[in-house]
Amino acid sequence: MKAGEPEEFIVDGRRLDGRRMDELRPLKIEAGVLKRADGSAYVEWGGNKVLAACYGPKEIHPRHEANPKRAVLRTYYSMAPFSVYERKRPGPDRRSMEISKVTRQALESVVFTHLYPMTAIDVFIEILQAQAGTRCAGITAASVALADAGIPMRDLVPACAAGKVGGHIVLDLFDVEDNYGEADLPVAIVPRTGEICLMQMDGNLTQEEFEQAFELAIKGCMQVYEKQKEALRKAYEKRSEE
Amino acid sequence: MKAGEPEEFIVDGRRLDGRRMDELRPLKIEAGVLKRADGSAYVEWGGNKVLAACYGPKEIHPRHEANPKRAVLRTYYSMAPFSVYERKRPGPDRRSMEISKVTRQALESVVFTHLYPMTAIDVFIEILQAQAGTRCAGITAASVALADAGIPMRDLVPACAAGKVGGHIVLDLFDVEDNYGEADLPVAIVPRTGEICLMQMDGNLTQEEFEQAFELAIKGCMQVYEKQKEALRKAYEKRSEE
Amino acid sequence: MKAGEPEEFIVDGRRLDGRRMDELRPLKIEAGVLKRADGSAYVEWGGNKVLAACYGPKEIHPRHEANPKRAVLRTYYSMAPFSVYERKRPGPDRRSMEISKVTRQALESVVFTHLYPMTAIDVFIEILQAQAGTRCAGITAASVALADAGIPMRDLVPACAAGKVGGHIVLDLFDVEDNYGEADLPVAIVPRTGEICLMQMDGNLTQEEFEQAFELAIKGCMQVYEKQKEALRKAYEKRSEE
Amino acid sequence: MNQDIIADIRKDHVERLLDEGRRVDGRGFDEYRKVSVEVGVNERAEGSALVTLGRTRVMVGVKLAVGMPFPDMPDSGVLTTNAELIPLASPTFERGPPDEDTVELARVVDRAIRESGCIELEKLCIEEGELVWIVFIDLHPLDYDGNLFDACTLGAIAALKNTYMPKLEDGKVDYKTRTEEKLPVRDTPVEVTYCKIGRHILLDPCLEEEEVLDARLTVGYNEKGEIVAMQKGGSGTFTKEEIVDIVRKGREKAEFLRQHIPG
Amino acid sequence: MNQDIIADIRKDHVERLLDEGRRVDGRGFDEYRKVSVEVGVNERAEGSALVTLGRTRVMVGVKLAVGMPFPDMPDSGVLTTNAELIPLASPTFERGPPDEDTVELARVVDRAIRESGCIELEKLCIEEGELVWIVFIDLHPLDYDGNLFDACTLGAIAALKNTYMPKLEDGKVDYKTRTEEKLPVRDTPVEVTYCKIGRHILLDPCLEEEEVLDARLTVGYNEKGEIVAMQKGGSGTFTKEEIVDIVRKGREKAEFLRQHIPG
Amino acid sequence: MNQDIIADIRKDHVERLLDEGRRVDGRGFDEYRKVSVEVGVNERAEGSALVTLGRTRVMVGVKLAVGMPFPDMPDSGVLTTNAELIPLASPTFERGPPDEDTVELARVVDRAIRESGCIELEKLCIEEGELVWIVFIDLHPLDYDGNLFDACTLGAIAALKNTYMPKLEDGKVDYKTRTEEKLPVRDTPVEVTYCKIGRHILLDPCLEEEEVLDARLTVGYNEKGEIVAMQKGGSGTFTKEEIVDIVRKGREKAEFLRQHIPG
Repeated sequence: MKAGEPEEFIVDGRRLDGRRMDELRPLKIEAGVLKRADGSAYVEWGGNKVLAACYGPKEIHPRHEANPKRAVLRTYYSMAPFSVYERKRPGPDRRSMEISKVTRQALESVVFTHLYPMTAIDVFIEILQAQAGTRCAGITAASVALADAGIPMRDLVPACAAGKVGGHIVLDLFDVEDNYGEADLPVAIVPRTGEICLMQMDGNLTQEEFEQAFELAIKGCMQVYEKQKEALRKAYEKRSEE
Repeated sequence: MKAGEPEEFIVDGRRLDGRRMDELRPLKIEAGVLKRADGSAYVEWGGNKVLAACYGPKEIHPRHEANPKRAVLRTYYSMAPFSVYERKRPGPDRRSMEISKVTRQALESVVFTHLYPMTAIDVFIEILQAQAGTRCAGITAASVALADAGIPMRDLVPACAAGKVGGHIVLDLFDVEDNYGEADLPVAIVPRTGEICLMQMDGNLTQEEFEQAFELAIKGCMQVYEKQKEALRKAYEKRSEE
Repeated sequence: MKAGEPEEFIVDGRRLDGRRMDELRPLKIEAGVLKRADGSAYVEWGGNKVLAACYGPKEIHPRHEANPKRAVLRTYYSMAPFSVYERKRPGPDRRSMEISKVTRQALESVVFTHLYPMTAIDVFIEILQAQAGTRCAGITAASVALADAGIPMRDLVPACAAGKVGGHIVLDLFDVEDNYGEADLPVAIVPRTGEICLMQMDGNLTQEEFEQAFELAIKGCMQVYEKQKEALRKAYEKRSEE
Repeated sequence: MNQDIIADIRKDHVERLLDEGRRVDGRGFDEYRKVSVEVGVNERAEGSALVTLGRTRVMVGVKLAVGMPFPDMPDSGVLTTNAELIPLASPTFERGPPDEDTVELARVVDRAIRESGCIELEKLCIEEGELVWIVFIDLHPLDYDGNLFDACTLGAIAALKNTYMPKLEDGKVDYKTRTEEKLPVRDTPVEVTYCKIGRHILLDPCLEEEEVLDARLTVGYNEKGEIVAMQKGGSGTFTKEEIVDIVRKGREKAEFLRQHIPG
Repeated sequence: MNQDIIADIRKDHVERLLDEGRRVDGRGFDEYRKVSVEVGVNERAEGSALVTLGRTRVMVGVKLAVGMPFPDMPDSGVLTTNAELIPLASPTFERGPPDEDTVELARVVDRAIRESGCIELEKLCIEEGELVWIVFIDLHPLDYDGNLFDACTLGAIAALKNTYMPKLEDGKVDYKTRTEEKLPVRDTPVEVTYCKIGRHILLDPCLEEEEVLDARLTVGYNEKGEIVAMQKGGSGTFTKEEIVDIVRKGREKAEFLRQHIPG
Repeated sequence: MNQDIIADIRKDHVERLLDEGRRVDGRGFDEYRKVSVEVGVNERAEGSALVTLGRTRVMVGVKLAVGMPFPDMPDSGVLTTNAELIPLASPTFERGPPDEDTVELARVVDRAIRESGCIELEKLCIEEGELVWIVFIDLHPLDYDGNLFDACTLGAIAALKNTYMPKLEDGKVDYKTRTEEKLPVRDTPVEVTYCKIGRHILLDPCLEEEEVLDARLTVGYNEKGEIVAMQKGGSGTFTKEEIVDIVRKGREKAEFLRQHIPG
């Protein structure tokens, strides 16, 4: 048993932070929060605080990275030094590099990149405060920032994890569950078609548990999707009023 | 009190190295000391030994850094590993980067960069031996090296610091005064017009002390200016003789 | 005496691994071992296991490195993390950089680079398992890989070291001899003309010892040369059969 | 090429307005943009602040760690100030190791904090010569519209004053448990930046002004109004009189900024 | 430009063949290429394996060292997985610090090894909180013809099962003396990769397929058939049903791979 | 392109002169340029030397520090040789991490110093296995006109012979207090470089020769005249006879260089 590990994850049918098995942490999404960026979004999701910004389509440097048939989508996931308990040294680490890659691939499945050949679309995700699930929060924020920048997409990309803790399949793990639980399964989807555009897993699941967690994560994504659309609607209304 | 801190800085009206309050350390400037560089200068200033070299105007790499309206001035301040008591690891550190930047900005105020569009002018400052005041010694050497290279300038740029030690405003701090004194105020000027092109300060000064130190530093710069001109005169005479 | 140093290097006229003074370690060379590379070779030489691959002539990036009069030959010597007793951190170290340079210069003396202006020829040497003499094994493999890629050369480049251990001049030092012996003298030659294209030495040799070791190393190279030619012959035959 | 021509046109525009007594955003020459400071905005940091200066927004986080003291200061805590100009905050910020501007920002903010002696570093010794507290100040601009110096220094001191000590157990930090004890802070340094465009001296340059300025002067003041840090920037120059004047009138602007720090 | 047009033509070609029920190399859709695993191939490594998967060849070396445990796991050994995509192995691999693909490979292989708990890390404590064994797994592709995930995971577990503990003396490792004791390994995780090209799902993509795939799914299984790791790749998507199906049928493919591990 | 054509023309010119028995700077084929060595030129370094070889100028600094010994040499000091080719010294030197030429220079100079055993490293043990002296030799060319190998090796040994031990207190170095004790040095290795241009063998190539040479051979000798280091450079070759001959006649040139070391 690792230091800090709880004895039980589920007490009286409730999780350690009081949620039900299939309940998301409180989620707040705001679009159009930054002035300089072409599009932006802020996500507060449980103890996660995440900013995403989109710049582009724009000229690409270095030039030889340009693609004559489509825009190059570049995504950078990064954690602020003060976003975690033990100060993180600035600069990309291996985990950030992997998350940047899977995030890019998830977003590529919805962005109409062929409309902007020879350009770059940059998406920056900054984790200001972390409490597990930052990659899902980041993807969720990123697709809102893209939409806020007016980048044509066939859909938004909501993301949400399910997992297994203390033998139970639960939705949207928070940090204690993530650190000491048995499995984590982040998923991102294209809601209109139900396609899966991001999927990772680590831990231990039987086939049955996997299928159950997978279903649950998809349901979580659909809830996130509603919040995304609402955020964009509000931003649009606010802009119209101005 | 830090280890090595002296009990008094001023004894019988003299500083710990025997100087008066408004007295420069011994200063020796020589121009045209290197064969490969287009222009060069060597400065011995108290315990500081500094070389500066100028290369250019020359082709610029990478090309996209070129400016169609003026030469790009690049300055690099660097300390030899054996220039300080505790061996310095090679390569730029944060302090060197800042000094390189303020040095460049100080020199940009006098160099006629618009005469050489699309080119680079590189200035390298190498601290061979340090005893406080190396940024001033470096700027002083750099503008002589530029002149020695024949780069058109509206004036030389002498630099000198004043500061406060043991409650007294003094000129040109040496290392003990710099390490344990109350304030250091390096200044560089354009002597013909009296303009200030570099100014930094750290420590603690009242308004009155600041104004007094500022005046003193400017006077120091004027003394340095005389030495600069003398060095260029000698280099010119020597070259004529050859 | 260093930890692990043997008391004697020569017992009953034999070396610690049973060899005579002028005897090579078992040497096996195979050409054409990799599918992706344009040419390749595998060398097992005593406890050394070395792969070499050649890619080219090919377009050169970045472009400004291209030479209008000849191909640019680039060589990279690298050690796998598990090739030595104490795990080597990935990435080039100073030793690898030096070996890459002398290897390149040795091969440049035989490759007809003027036939492929504006192109690059890349040679990669990977040490999978090391037991002293890896630079000689690497050069030996590299020139076979170049030939296997069909790069025109005026000759192959065999390499072999001689040295001094326990007062004796011996051929082809293995690790114990290399670590605790008195001198190591790696040599590479152009066999048809007898020219010397690589030569390094560290340790301590009198003029007489040097001349003796030098002669011995050249003889070793000639033995290596036979194995190189045989490997290419076999690869050619195998390819014809296919 | 176009970039440079546009820069000239912009500078002409800004300067012509100034000649008419107007700034691009309508402010007085001696006026700050709207300032607000919020503290305790980050649950993972021991101290934090979010500063808004017009449309410039900066988050500052203070983290505490333990480590070895410097050999020449064996009984003193260690202060480390770091800035990151993340490309999220501006199209002109680039990824990669800290560049000249990033380093200058961190060092100039550090200067005011350090030279004012506002952190009582001598109280941060845990075991002399062996273990002391290390104070990390991370400057993190989120939206860049000019004058990061003043915004970041303000954020840094606001965050420091809001910093709680984490629990220490057996020489290790338990970040999840925050004590009641605050980081000992005894002064409130701030920095005030003026710029010069043509013959005009302006307080608090916004981005549009920053991009065309000739020279810049940042001055740090402690609570007593003493000068603790200065940094001139830009390829242009100041006259002696301009500098003396800026240093004098900056003092009351410092007091103005200081009033925005909560608590 | 040509590169991109060629890519399209290639994709057309591969997909058209698949529509006719044929793969570029003639395999069945659900068939692995020829697999072979050789262990103990490197005398300097404590454990090693050479895996051949069609024309893909990978060497994996396991090295042991001693060092400090992680503070939150004071009585547990440490696992570190590293990949190098050396340019010897492919014209598309470049020198320099690890890129995204290298990092992903190392992390996805690490996931199966770590999450299956196959290494009994708790037995690798030498002195609690002070000294533990560090297990370095180095993934070293030598000839790249696609599907490094499966080849490297297979090589990693084969090498681990073949790893001998070196002698430990006074807290230092004597690498030249190997003990009889083996690294404690209690499970045999492997990874199975399917890809999607157009509407087709294919096992074990070769390079020609990898270059044109829409999406990729790698699933790691332990000996019991439980899922221990997953990673989706590619800019395309899967349907929910496709994923559930891949995860189901991958299980027997994992068993197939596992049978190739010697000993 | 022009660069390469100019290089050819230059080479023709240099070689034609040599065919007539003349070097570009008028020296004999077997003649060094003017050599001077000044020691004690740097007050911050424990040892230092300024070497002038024609128009090539090199500063070498020796710094001492304390640290851990290597595990396999627990009772021996540590030698570290480092070179920096700073762009101040030549338009062809570039900023950034050490390149191939920098590394080769440092390693070839190190070879003569290390293999001659000139520093009595065994006397530099402070506490076996715990604390030893580390000797840093920093090679710092200031003006580059060819043959850095000989100039730097000469500077290194001159600086070493001029190195004073700093005071040691409680395992820490007090750099401001220099003891009377000198670094124990028992030999005086130097390096001698010949180059080959066409069919000519020349001592001490100046820059104009270095830029067009076919091959280069550097040989290090100890005081007894034994060979302690060799390094061949350049894309051309030597005959066996040429090498043997260079090694023989270099010995007296080494003695010539050695006489320039003060003290």
